[in-house]
Amino acid sequence: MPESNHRLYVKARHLSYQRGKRNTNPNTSLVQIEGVASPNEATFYCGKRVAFVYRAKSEKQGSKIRVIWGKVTRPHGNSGIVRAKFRKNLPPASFGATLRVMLYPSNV
Amino acid sequence: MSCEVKTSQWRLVEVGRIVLINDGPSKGKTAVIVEIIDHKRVLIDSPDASVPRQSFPLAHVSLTSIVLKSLPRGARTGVVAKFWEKEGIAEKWEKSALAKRIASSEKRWALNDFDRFKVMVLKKQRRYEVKKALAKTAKASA
Amino acid sequence: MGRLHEYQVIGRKLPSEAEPTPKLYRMRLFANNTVVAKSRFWYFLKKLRKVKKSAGEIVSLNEIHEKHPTKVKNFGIWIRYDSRSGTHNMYKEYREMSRAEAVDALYQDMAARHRARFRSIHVLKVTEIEKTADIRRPYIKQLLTKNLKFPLPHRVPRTKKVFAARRPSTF
Amino acid sequence: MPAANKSTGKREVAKWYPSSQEDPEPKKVRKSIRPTKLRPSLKPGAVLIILAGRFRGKRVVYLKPLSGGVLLVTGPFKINGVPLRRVNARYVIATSTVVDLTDVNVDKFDDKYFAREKEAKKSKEEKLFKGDKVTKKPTPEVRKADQKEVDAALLKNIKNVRHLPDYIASSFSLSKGDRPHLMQF
Repeated sequence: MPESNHRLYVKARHLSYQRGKRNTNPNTSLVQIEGVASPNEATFYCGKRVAFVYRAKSEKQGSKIRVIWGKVTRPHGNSGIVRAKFRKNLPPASFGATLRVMLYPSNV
Repeated sequence: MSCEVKTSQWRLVEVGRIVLINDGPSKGKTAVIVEIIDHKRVLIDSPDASVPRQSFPLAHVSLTSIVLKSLPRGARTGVVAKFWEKEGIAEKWEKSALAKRIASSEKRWALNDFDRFKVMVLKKQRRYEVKKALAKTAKASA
Repeated sequence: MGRLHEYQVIGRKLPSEAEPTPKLYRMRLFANNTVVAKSRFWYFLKKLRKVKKSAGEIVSLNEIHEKHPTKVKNFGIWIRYDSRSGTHNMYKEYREMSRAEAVDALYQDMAARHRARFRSIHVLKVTEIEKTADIRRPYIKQLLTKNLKFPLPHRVPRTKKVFAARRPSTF
Repeated sequence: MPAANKSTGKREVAKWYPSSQEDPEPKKVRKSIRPTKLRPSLKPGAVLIILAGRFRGKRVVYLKPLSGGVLLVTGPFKINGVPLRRVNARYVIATSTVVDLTDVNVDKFDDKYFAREKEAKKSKEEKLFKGDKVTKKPTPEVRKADQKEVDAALLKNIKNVRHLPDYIASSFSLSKGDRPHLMQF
């Protein structure tokens, strides 16, 4: 098995904040998880932890890599999108960025 | 210049065509076209109650290669059952490439973690054998 | 199932001293539910006779179910339609499994072709056409040819993937 | 509120009249601590996939439940380097593969066994200047012996099943096209 092949999370995309036609609600983010196409499938990921991993300019605790943690709260709509809440709201600059949906807390 | 004009090999919507249902409560089951309602809908039926006799949109259906020839138009469930039995549609369907492919992919999805590992090991072995044979022939031809 | 049902509504004027047994009126209507059916009954009765809801009563109301709901039939429907510029009578044909479904298809068809609303259409008569020779409209005639068969060209396979290595072949 | 004030020297007035009845008994806590109920897929002997931490991705054997949703697992150490260890049930995927646990004695392992030895408290100064010097403690001989004992019995059972040792030695990971929500484990 190659060294790089140890992904234990599912890739996801930060689409947007929860929003109406004119107002956005940055407390909740909309996340599209890879390979999930229905709300029924999305329920598997409810409660799972999500991480937004990014690189910053300055070092903190000896690392330039930082993480914003959050969790999947519930499905959103009918196409398998989920809502997620983060400890600190994701920045708007992360729209389109890849998130990591962890497999824990596990139910299987 | 001459050229040969060939008829297309498209599967046709016709009375007696066996279809695979792709959506709805009877998803994954087979039924037969009993009557054509219009260009987008057909009346389908099956010998048992697995697919109830109903009007069904062609958009949610795949046409299979099997046709129940000589099935009369608008045949009722009993007649359909008789023809189905006589032509051995159930066996024909099971033997068809599409049914086999569906069955194998379903089996693959149902594998557990250990089974997936075993498949990986077997695939590795196959790859090794193929490569060995290939190297042999390459050496012989060189 | 279609959204419309066929109802039989019977109603009359309220009995009075002068008229102890008023005449009964029966109607076959297509409506979403019984409430709409009763409303449509009074709407039509008001137009045809001197009977109002305030001075009348519904005697009975029951749904008429299709006799053979798994048989494909051809229906001829006569309607009266208020367009933007005037009133027209129309005759249309539909190929459906039941009278209610045919009328449902009619409303959809009228909405599509003429942007007609439910309120601007009166269904006058719905009959099943039993003989093929009696069919008038070519769009239904073409479906009755012997050994009808046709292909389904240009079917785009639906995949869950965002990107595909190869262009889908629709042939 | 005209509360009696100490500084003004006035008599302290009780805020409430004493009740005529006896003092009521304090409210009883009616909640009882129930033992954690593990999901049914967690059967002793099951092969688990560890999802987080140092041993993430490793396939290990589940030996027995400890208190509070914690599971006792082992690699076995000989096969994949995971020692006898506690993991939280939520950080684990239970597979349907079950290893035979006959002759494996795990009676002596409980939470106390894994309790950390308390270090002598260092003075503040010591912490400041010598705090970041981490000395790696050698594994106690007792643990090593216990590991060997459990592994020996378990290994025999694992080796009876074809491909099982290799399976446990390999680690789990997701690759392209894998859909954990559709996969069977």
